[in-house]
This record gives sequence, structure tokens and C-alpha cells, in this order.
Amino acid sequence: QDAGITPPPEVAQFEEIAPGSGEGLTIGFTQLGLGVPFTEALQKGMVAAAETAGVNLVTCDSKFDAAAALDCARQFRTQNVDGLVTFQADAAAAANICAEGPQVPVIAIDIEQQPCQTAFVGAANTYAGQIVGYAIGQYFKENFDCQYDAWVSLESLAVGVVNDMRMGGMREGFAQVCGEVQNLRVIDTGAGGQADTAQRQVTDTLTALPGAQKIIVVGINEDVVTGALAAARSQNRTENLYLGVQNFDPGNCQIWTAPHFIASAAYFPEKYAQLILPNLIKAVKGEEIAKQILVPHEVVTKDNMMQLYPETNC
Amino acid sequence: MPENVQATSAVPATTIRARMKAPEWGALLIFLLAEIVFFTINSPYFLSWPNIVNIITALSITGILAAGGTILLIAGQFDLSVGSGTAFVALMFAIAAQSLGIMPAVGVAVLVGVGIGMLNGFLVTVVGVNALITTLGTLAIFRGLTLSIGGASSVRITGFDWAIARPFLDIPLSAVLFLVIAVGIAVLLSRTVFGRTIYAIGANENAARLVGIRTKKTLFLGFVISGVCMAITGLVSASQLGSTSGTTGTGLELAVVTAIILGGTSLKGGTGSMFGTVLGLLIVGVLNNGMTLMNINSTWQQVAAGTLLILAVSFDQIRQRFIRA
Amino acid sequence: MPENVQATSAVPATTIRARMKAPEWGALLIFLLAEIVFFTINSPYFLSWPNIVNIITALSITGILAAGGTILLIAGQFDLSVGSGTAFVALMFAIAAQSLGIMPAVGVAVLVGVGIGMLNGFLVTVVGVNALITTLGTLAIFRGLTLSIGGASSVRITGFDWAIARPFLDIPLSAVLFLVIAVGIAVLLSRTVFGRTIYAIGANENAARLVGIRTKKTLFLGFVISGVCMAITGLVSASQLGSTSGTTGTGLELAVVTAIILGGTSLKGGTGSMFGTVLGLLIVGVLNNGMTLMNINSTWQQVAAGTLLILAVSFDQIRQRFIRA
Amino acid sequence: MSAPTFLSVRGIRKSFGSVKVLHGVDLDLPAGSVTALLGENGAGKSTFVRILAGDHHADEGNIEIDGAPISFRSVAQSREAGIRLIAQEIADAPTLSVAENITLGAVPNRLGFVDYGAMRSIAQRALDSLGADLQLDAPVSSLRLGERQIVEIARATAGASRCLIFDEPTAALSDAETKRLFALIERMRSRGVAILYITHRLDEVFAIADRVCVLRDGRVSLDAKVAEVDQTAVVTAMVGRAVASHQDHHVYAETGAARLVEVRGLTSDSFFNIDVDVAPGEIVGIYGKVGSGVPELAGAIFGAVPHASGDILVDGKPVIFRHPSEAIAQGFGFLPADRASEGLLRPRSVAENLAAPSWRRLARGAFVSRRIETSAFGRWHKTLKVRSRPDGAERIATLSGGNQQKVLLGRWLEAGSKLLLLVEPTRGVDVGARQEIYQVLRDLARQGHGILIASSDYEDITEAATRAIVMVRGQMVAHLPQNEISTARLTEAAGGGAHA
Ligand SMILES: Nc1ncnc2c1ncn2[C@@H]1O[C@H](COP(=O)(O)OP(=O)(O)OP(=O)(O)O)[C@@H](O)[C@H]1O
Ligand SMILES: Nc1ncnc2c1ncn2[C@@H]1O[C@H](COP(=O)(O)OP(=O)(O)OP(=O)(O)O)[C@@H](O)[C@H]1O
Ligand SMILES: [Mg+2]
Ligand SMILES: [Mg+2]
Repeated sequence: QDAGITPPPEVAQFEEIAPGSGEGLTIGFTQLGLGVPFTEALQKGMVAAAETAGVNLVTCDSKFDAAAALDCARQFRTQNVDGLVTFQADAAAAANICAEGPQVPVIAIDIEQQPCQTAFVGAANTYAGQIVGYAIGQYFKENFDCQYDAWVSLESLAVGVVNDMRMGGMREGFAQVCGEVQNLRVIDTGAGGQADTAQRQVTDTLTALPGAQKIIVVGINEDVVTGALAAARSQNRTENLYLGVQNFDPGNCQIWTAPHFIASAAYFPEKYAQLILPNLIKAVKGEEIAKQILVPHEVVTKDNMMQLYPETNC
Repeated sequence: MPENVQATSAVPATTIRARMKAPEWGALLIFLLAEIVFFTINSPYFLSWPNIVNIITALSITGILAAGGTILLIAGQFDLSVGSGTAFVALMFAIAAQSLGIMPAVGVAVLVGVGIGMLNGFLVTVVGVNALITTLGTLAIFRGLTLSIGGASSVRITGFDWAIARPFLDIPLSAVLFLVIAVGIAVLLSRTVFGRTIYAIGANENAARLVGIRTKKTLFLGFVISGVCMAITGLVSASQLGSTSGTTGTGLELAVVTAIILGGTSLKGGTGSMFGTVLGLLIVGVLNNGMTLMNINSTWQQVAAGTLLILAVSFDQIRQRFIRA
Repeated sequence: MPENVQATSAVPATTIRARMKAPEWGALLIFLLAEIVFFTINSPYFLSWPNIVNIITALSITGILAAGGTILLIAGQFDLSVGSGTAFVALMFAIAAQSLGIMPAVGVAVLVGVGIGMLNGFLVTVVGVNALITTLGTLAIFRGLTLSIGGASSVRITGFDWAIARPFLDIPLSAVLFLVIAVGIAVLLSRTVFGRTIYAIGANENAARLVGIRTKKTLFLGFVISGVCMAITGLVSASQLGSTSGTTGTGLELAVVTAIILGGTSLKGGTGSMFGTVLGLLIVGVLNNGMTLMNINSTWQQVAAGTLLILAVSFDQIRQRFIRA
Repeated sequence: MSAPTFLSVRGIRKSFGSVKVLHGVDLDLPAGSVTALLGENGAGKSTFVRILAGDHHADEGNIEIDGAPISFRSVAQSREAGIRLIAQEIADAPTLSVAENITLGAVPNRLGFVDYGAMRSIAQRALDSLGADLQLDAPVSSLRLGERQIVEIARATAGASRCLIFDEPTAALSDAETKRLFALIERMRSRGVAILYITHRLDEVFAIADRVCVLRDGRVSLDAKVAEVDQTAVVTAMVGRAVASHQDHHVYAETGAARLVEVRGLTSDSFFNIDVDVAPGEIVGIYGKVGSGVPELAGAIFGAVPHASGDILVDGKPVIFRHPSEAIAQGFGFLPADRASEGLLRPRSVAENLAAPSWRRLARGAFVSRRIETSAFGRWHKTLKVRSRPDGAERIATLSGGNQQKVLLGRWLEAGSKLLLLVEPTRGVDVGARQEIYQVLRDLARQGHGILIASSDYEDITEAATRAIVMVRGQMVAHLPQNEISTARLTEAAGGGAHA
């Protein structure tokens, strides 16, 4: 389905953790910020993987704030960790965070940590955006000859570059099929993308689009799409929303069963650890590892979601 | 705090008479009307019934919380735990609904809301912890609990759609509920002995005690009312969204305080009204709605909202000075 | 607010004497020590010099803003714009640095900070807008401007690394700066005529006015000092991170107010001290640091932080009651 | 003795909207002379002196200092000219220390740094000159009302000044303190300071003033040398008629009815082992100066402040009031000493303030009725001569001090309390209204109410009480039946406890 978009060459495959492979190591993990499904799933995966590998994992939550990430780096230096996993929001702050942190191998998640990054593991954000945009484009081309009323983009400007890459990627992917996005409405849904903010703003936006039958709604995460659905539901216009999502949480049935759920990009955050830990352990032991390790995203649609996530129970 | 304290004893009596005629909230009303005119000109959708309903519906959660908050602020107290309280109620409701069914879960939600209010009230009136610290503390506690218990992913709630039902005039029940509560609290504050008591405590807690008012009991009750409001908004939110998550209700405390203060309730206590709070809510609500309709970028929306917030109050200050001169 | 107002005219004289001996912040100090003992037992890294430096360094931005905030709160005023002011200063600095070079950009940063302070001060003292509304407004305005002008992505700042330099005792300059400012403001508040004027205004603005104190001028200056603090923290933040973004400084206002109030400064004004604020900062800072060292999940950290915030103040209340009995 | 005129005021007019307060006040303040300013409550005395202090701005009129016209735009300018006002309402910084309050606005400093040594010695000297013994480091909030008043006076007299204005300074002071204040005023006068002294106590006028001015209907209705007038002339100029006292003497007749309250061995840290009881029809006066524990005793009976030991009996049964509401439920009413912090609901209306303890009774179910409340206010508006709108709709903060006091007293009259515990009931009330209040109290007693007056004003006792108790330093030192109550006996009995 995503044939129109070529995956970047650095995409890797998930591998099982070898038990006991990191026995005796202490690894620091700067978390982006808990409270959203993505990071929680990531953290669960990390904790489980660390246990299997026998690694002592110490987590520090940067709460989406570069200054807090800097403090985390300093604390990890104090704790003499052997390796570091850094997932923090501000690529431009990486230099100083590197300088203040421990001088050990570093794996960066999703956001570059130059100059100290040994390897980058993460979403191919633009790619993940493009494949969803492309899927939406194909859907609209097949069914509506690329006709639609508006493109409502539920973003979280606070997330920074990642927001731009994903949301911009969706527009690019769509543009490959249907041409430049028309009637674009960018809505900021607050820090991390919040359902109630999205709901309020989509309610108003729907009012400003009276009679519109085909509104493409794309969201930076699942919460904002939930909010958009709630807004539409209360105006009886659920049928009018055509949804493009980022990430796939199998429990979020509300979205996957919506009448026009078109596509989402699976990020597999629960499996990130399978890319991170083995490589970091190797790096700590002085072995050479790949510099770019990207997640094998998949487009998720109504048709293939049961195969990708058999536990989906909607 | 600089609300031109007590207008010093130097308020001329004309002012007093003028004030009786042009009440405290006169300037805010004019400001609201100006907003309405502006957006009516700039967006064809603004002055339509569905949009008016949207505005009120969007306010319902903030508004219900602000009703309880108005009581507390008039009494000289704060409640910053409303946002995380709402999220916690919604989560407990969702969990209870899964195992017990909807109706018992509503009972659970009410108990949880009342419980939060009682906890706040106990800490403030019995232990004697400052209300700001107390509710900052419970804000963190209930947000943390919501995230810890519920996890980050949102929890689905099915079969609980009453808040979006539109039984008459195309108004959702959540908006109706807000209006009913606003009127109820307005009457409570302006017409009842309990309301009087609230004003008296805010005006001079010590003097209130000496005329026989059970100040602590009353304040405790004020926090419980705020807790009941959280229970209601938790249920409204759960029903509106059909789900709840760890970020539900984030930042509501600030929206609530903003509306109340904008509506003329003083941080010092003893003055203010529910009508003022409703005006404050509408000024902010109309602004957000109108700017979204005009498709203004949300970062500029922030700038405009901040500016207008200040303008609205400045306008009132300048009008007062004008009358005085 | 329930800080046991004025203790009526009938407080027994013993209480007064007892209070003099056990100072306001005695309980907080004990609480802080208890935290330190607890974390020392539970983490081998806690009581090490690098970690102590970490704790203070982590406090530096909040602490510098809290220094200005303490002045304002003692005078009975608020400044909620500190977080977005910091971000705006940092952004203006970054932009100016790109075109003008570092040193002129520092000048720009100072001007921007002072400008924000003057804007707040003007609105509060001249126009007469409530400080909470004013600074909620400027909070939104400068956050919006930062996001609009700077865009979403962060801006890199190079060649401005002074804040992480560690010229002596392995202490970063940002921490040194915080300590210097804290001591400076402590002296200002407790030893200078200006400082005592701040207390007088907070205790009774009318009384201060009636003895000829230029209350408005003084308050204006207070806001400007807060603006200068934003300029400094903007520069510290830019230097520490080597970058700035739209989210820089989000939520700082709450951290600042929490530390100040926890440190014993009353919302009513007229009491408090910089020493108390430093204690408040340390109680929160040690808690965050210690819990992270113990690898406690951050959502549970929130619950613990909220609980301990309330406990710290309850402890103080209960101690006071104990002394009285 | 024609001293040079320091301050000369001509044609001062001031209105608060439609309420014309001053219309054409002319007054000269000679240097080295004490001018007493009198007038009924709400006559505009405080308004007038606040204009002189730069706190209010006159609508019209001229002010000259040393013959040169001057216009006060701010308090700072008035202070610059050497004018110091000791205002009627205490305006201090409660959280600051006594020493800091005394030097407020004129902090001794070196290069902007407070010179705490100099501060303490300035404060100590100012207090010494008033013979006051206060801890310099105690926060002012821990002081009694009278002590705070002394701090205010000390502040105004600490530095050099050319004109001192006292607005009812002795309302909260003891006799001894008053005497020392008079001595201070005497010294100031001899140093050539112009003094303006507002009071409702005529004896004070004749004790210290050189000249007396009376404000009436917004103008000066009498301006004469004290030597040339007598009390009747002054009162007539104030009220428009002569005010007779003792028109009606209420004599308590034992009815055998149960005591309304019996106090047995009541002790706290302000008073010791007090026995007192009040029967229906009785007006018990407890006379005591500041520090005697009298106001604290009244507060303890009401349950406003805790007591350490002893019993309060109602209907012969001991009661413990943990909260004032419990005392009110027993038919008690309590007028506290400190109007500002214990009485007024400042942002609320006059009528609402008066009705406060009776809200529930005046309501219809849970709902308040403004009509019933207004008519309740109407009853007391006339009787107590409250100068306000007849419907009491304005904020109480806009009333003059004496009128606020009348409203607070009216609170408990309207509440119909069986037992009234009144601390300083006539504080700040003018000569005419005072007699009306005594009359109301006598009438209430005749109807079977019991009244306990706790006062440092002997007139309250001599005029109204049917028996008197004198307290000194928390101890009861004398018990006087009605026929033995006299100014002389009261002061004599209380004299033993005067501060050294
Ligand atoms: N801020 C105000 N607004 C309206 N009216 C006011 C205000 N301040 C004073 N007044 C009115 O002005 C009149 C004069 O008040 P003022 O306080 O000068 O009286 P006074 O002579 O000092 O009385 P007292 O003996 O009771 O102290 C009163 O009727 C009062 O109600
Ligand atoms: N305490 C108050 N403060 C301000 N306004 C009040 C107050 N009490 C009543 N009002 C207003 O005054 C008006 C009359 O009040 P209300 O209906 O209670 O009196 P009423 O009609 O005279 O009495 P009732 O109908 O019960 O015989 C109403 O508009 C009400 O809003
Ligand atoms: Mg007066
Ligand atoms: Mg009626």
C-alpha cells in the first residue's frame, strides 16, 4: 500500500533480547515524558527488556522539557552509568546535554543527540507521516477523485521538530497522490496533544465547515483524534471525518472502529527496546554498531490491523 | 494584590450611585458585546444558533468548575485541584463502569468527587494548610494517581452518551447542565443566607465568626461543593469524550481562575458574583471560538487572548476612573 | 485564606515569645533534614558533592525567578509571566546573537526582560489591572509570541557556554549566579530601606501610602526586578541548553510560586523571606533529585511531591499549634 | 498671645458625589497652640483632616502654610510641609515590628541600608516620651488595640514636625496613657507645633485645648477660645440643642428571675478568678483600663477566646462555648473591641452588616429578603442616629467611624440578645448619640434584657450601669452598687493598677 514511499535504508528489524546479555551494567534512560501512550509503551518495553538482559535500568523523566533533560544527564553522570539512552525533546540542546552528561555510549531515541550520540534509534518520522498521508491520498483518489473539503491537522507545536516532520510528512505523502493540500487548518492541541483541547477546537472548526461531507482529520497522536471524534459525535457528523493517525494502540477501539478510519502508522514503541538494548550493550562492550537504526513502520488500516496486532479486540 | 484596595475610603458618592446604575460588570458586558460584533462581522458562522450552542457547550466543563470556584474565591479560598480532580473522577468512573455497570459507577464518581473536596476542605480548615498549597498538592496527587492507575492510554467508556444528547433546541445536555448549575449558584450566592455567609467570610473571617457564622464548617462545605463540581465535570467529560485519559482536564485550573477573576471576583474575597464569572467565561469562550472560526493560527490566538484579557480589565479600570472624574 | 488571621487581639503573650524563639522556617528546616537523611539512606549517590551541586544547579533557573517573585509576593503581588518571559528573552537573545553577536545580544536580552517587567508594572500600578490577570495575560502573550516568532523547532545558540563552565569547586556558573542572587535579594529584603518598604506595602498598602511611601513606584520597581530576573534566566537557559525553543520555561510560574509559598511567604503579603524561599526550593529540589536517584516512576513522583508539599506545611501548622498549647 | 498662623484654610468644600460633606470650612491653626475640633458623627472631621494630610483632595478651597498658598496632591507633600496625621482608623503594618512601624516612612539608614541601631533608639525614645513600655521587636499584630494606637502616635511624634493632627487618639487609650499623651502634646505645643485635636470627650477639650472649633452642617459653627465657652455652648454648637444627661435613671430592681449568666472563677492569662453574674434588668458595668483584662473577659464569656479554667453557668448549668455561635444560640450578643478586624464586613452594605447575626431570622426560609432587612435597618437608623442612607444600601466602609460603631452596636440590638456583652459600646460616638445609646440600653434592661458593659470610659459606667465592678490587671478590685458609682470612685479604684 505504501509502495509510493520508499522506506529509508536504515530501517532495522526487531530482535529478541538475549537473557542475561547485559548482566552487571547500569543504563540510564532519559524519558521524554510519561503520560502519553507512546512513551508509556516504550517504557514498559524498556523495563521488560532490561530485566531480561539483567541490566539495571535507571529512568529519569524529562517531562518534555530540555532543561529537565539536562538535569537528568547530570544525575546520570553522578550515578556513573555505563550507557545512556536519551529521549528528549530538543535536538538543539543536545550539545550541552551531552557535555554535562556522562561520557559513555549514548543511544538517542527519535531525536538526534549530537555530538555524543553513538547511534540513533527511532521513528522515521517523516516516513511515518508520509505513509499515512499517502494512504489517505490513495483512498481519496480511488473513492472521491481527490475531492475533499478541508484538511484539519491536529498538531502539538510544543513537540517541536517531530511535530513538523510527522504532520508535514502526512501532507507530503498526500500531495504525492492528490497534489498540494487544500484548505489546511492547523490546530494546536496543547502540550503533547490533548483530547479535550482538540475536542473544543474541532467543534468550532466543524461549525466553520457547515455541510462539509469529507473532512480529512489527521492527528499527531491518538488522543487528539479521540477528541475530534467526540466533537463530531456531538454534532452527529462522525461520518464526515476521514481519519489519519500516528501510532497504533490496539486498545483504542474508538478510532479503529470509526466509520472512516483510513490509516495509521504503527510505531511499535513497545518493541523499541529490542532495537536499543542489544545495540547499547554492544556499544558499552566496545563493539561497533550501526549509526542509524530506524523502526520498521507499517501502515495500519482496517484491513491489516488484525494481522499486525492480533490482540486487537474491537 | 492591587485591586485598588477598597477604592480607599475616597470613592465619591457619585461613583456609588453610578455604580448602582452601571454595575461592576458593565464594562465587561460592553467588552463582550464588542467581541460579538467583531466576530459577527468577520465570520459568517459566528452568529448562528449552532455556533452559539457550541460556545456554551465548550464552556460547560470550565463553567461548572468555575461555579464552585466562584463560591470559594468569594470566601477567600482557592481550588487548583479541579482539573486533576476531574480526570481522577472520570478514570474512577470508567474503571467502575467496566466492573459494576454505569449507574453504580455514577455513584462512585460522586463519592470520589466529594472525597476530593472533603480532603481539600479537611486540610484547609482542620489542619490549617494554606488553600493554595493544599490544592497544588492535591493537583499533583490526583494527576499522578490518574496517570499511575489509568496508564497513559485512554480508557474507553461506552453506553454513557447523555452529555451529547440534544433533547431540545439542539442544545447538548452538558450545556444545559452548565446553565442550570450557573443559575443555581447565582441564586445561592445572591439570595440565600448561605450565600451571605460566604461573602461575610471572605470579607472578614474573624468578624464573621463573631456574628455566629461557623466559618470553618462553611469553608469545608465550599470545598465539598467544589468537589461535587469535579464529580459532575468528570462525568460530563467522560460522556462527552466517550473516554478518559491521563491528560484529561490539564490546565483547567488556570482557565477557571482566569474566568472568575476576569468576572470581577477579587482575590481578597468578599466580593464577586456568579454573573460576573459567566461574563468572564463568555469573554474567553467567544474569543477562542471566534478566532478558530477565523482560522487564526493558534499561537497568535494565544497572543490575542492574553492581550484581550488585559484589555478587558483595563477597560473596566479606566471606566471607573472616568466616572470618578 | 486561612492563615489564622491577626490572631485576634487576645492572643496570649506566651505565644508571641515562643514564636520568636522557634522561627517560622524551623519546621521546614527539619523537614528538609528529614528528606536528606531519608535519601542518604536510600541512595549511595545522594550525599556526594557532585549530586549536591546537581541539586543546586537544577534549582538555578527556578531559584533566580523565585528571588524576584519573593519580592513581589511579599509586596502582595504576583508574577506568573516568568516562564514565558524567560522563553521570550532567550529567543530574542538567540535571534539577536545571530545577527549582532553575543555581547550586543546580551544587551538586547536585558532590555527585553526589563521591558516585560515594565509592561507588567505599568499595567498593574498605572492602569490598575489586577496582577494575576496582568501576568496571566502577559504569560499568554509572550508564550504566543515565542511560538509565533521562533516557530516550533528550537533555535541553536553557539559560543555562549558560560553557564555550564565550572571555574571552581566543580560548581557551574549558573548555580553560582543563583546563590549570589539569592544572597543579594536576602540582603535587599532584610537590610535595606527598599526591602523594608516592600514589607510595609505588603502588610498594608494604605498605611505605607499614608506615611508618604511611593507605593506604586516601589511596586513598579518590583515588577522590573522580576523582569531583570527573567532576563538573567533567559540567558542562563540559553547558555545551559545551548538552544531555546517554544516550550522553554513552561510551567516555571507554578514551580516558582510553590517554592515561595512553601517557604512561608503569605499570599496576603507582608511576610516571608528569601531564606524561606530557598528552603522551599530545596525541599522540592531535593525531593525531585532523590526520587529520581531512587528510580521512582515520575507519575508516582508527582503523587509523592504533592503529598510531601502538604505534609511540609501541615507539619508547620501542627508544630505551631503544639507550641501554642 | 497671637502666635503666628502655621496653617490657614479657607472655603474648603468636599463632596462624595451627592453627599456634601464640607461646604466652606475656614480654619486657622496657630503655631504653638492646641485647637480642638468637634462635631457629631459624620460631621466631616475626619474628611477635613484627611484633606490636610493629602489623603483626600478638596473639591474647592485654599490652603496656606506660613502665608504661602500650597496645594497638596499627595501625602508625601503634606508630610514635606511638616504635617503628621494620627488617623482615626489604625493604619499600621501588622507584620512588622514595633520599631519598624514607628520609623515607617522615615527609616534611618546608611546608603540605603537600614540602621537598625538607630531605628531602635528612635523608636525607644518615641515610646519613652509617651511613657509606653512595648517590646521593640514584637510584631504589631500581637499588640492590643490601645498599644497599636500608641505606636501610631509614636510614629507621628518621632521625627520633627510642625503640625500634629490627632483624630480621636484617646478612644482606645487608658487614662494613664491619655495623661502622658497630654503631657506630650503640652511639650509639642511649647515647641511651637500647631496641634489639631479631634475628640468627642468634652473634658479633654477643656483640659488641653486653647481653642475649640465645631463642625456642623459642613461649616465651622463655633470657633472660640476655650476660656470663652462652656460645655453647653459647645454641645449646642454641635448638636443644635443642649443635651441633657441623666434624664432617666434606670434602677435595677431584683426580680428573683434566674441569672442570665453566672461566671465562677474564670481565669485566663489576662484575668484571674473572676466571679460575675448578670440578671435580667441589670446593667453591669465593668470598668478597667487597658491591660485590666476587661475586654478579654467579655470575649471569654462569649466563647470568642478560650479561657483556662472556671465555669460559665447558664440557667445554673455550666456551659462550654466552643464557638461564638453556641453563645448566640443561648441569647448572648457580643460587641468586640476592634471595629476593623473583629466587626466590620467592609465590602458589604450597611444594612447587611447590621443584620448579620439575624440573617436567618430575617430570611424567608433559606432566602434573604432585602425588604425585611431594610426595614430592620430602618428601626435602628433613627434610634441610633446613623448618618447613612435610610435603606442602608451603601458599603459600610464609607461610613464615618462613629457611625460604623453605631451599626455594630445595632447588630446586637436587632438580634434581640437576652444578654449583651458590650466592649466599649460608645467608642467614637458623639455626645448626642451617646445619650441615645444609654437610653436604648436602659430601655432594653427594663424589658428584661441583661447587659454587661466592659469599658474604659467611665461615662459608660456612670451613665448606664446599675452596678459596677472595677478591674485592675486582671483582678477584680472593687464592687460598687449603683448609688456609689461616680467618676471619682471609679478612677480611684482603678488607680491602684496604673502602670508604674
Ligand atoms: N468614601 C466615602 N464615600 C462616601 N461617603 C463618605 C466616604 N467617606 C466619608 N463619607 C461620608 O462623609 C461624611 C463625613 O465622614 P467623616 O468620617 O469625615 O465624619 P467624622 O466627622 O469624622 O465622624 P466620626 O466622629 O464618626 O468619626 C459621613 O457622612 C460619611 O458617610
Ligand atoms: N442582600 C441583598 N443584596 C443585594 N440585593 C438583594 C439582597 N436581597 C435582596 N436583594 C435584591 O432586592 C430585590 C428584592 O428582594 P426580595 O424579593 O428578597 O425582597 P422583597 O420582594 O421585598 O421581599 P418578599 O418578596 O420576600 O416579600 C431583589 O431584586 C433582590 O435581588
Ligand atoms: Mg472621624
Ligand atoms: Mg418580593
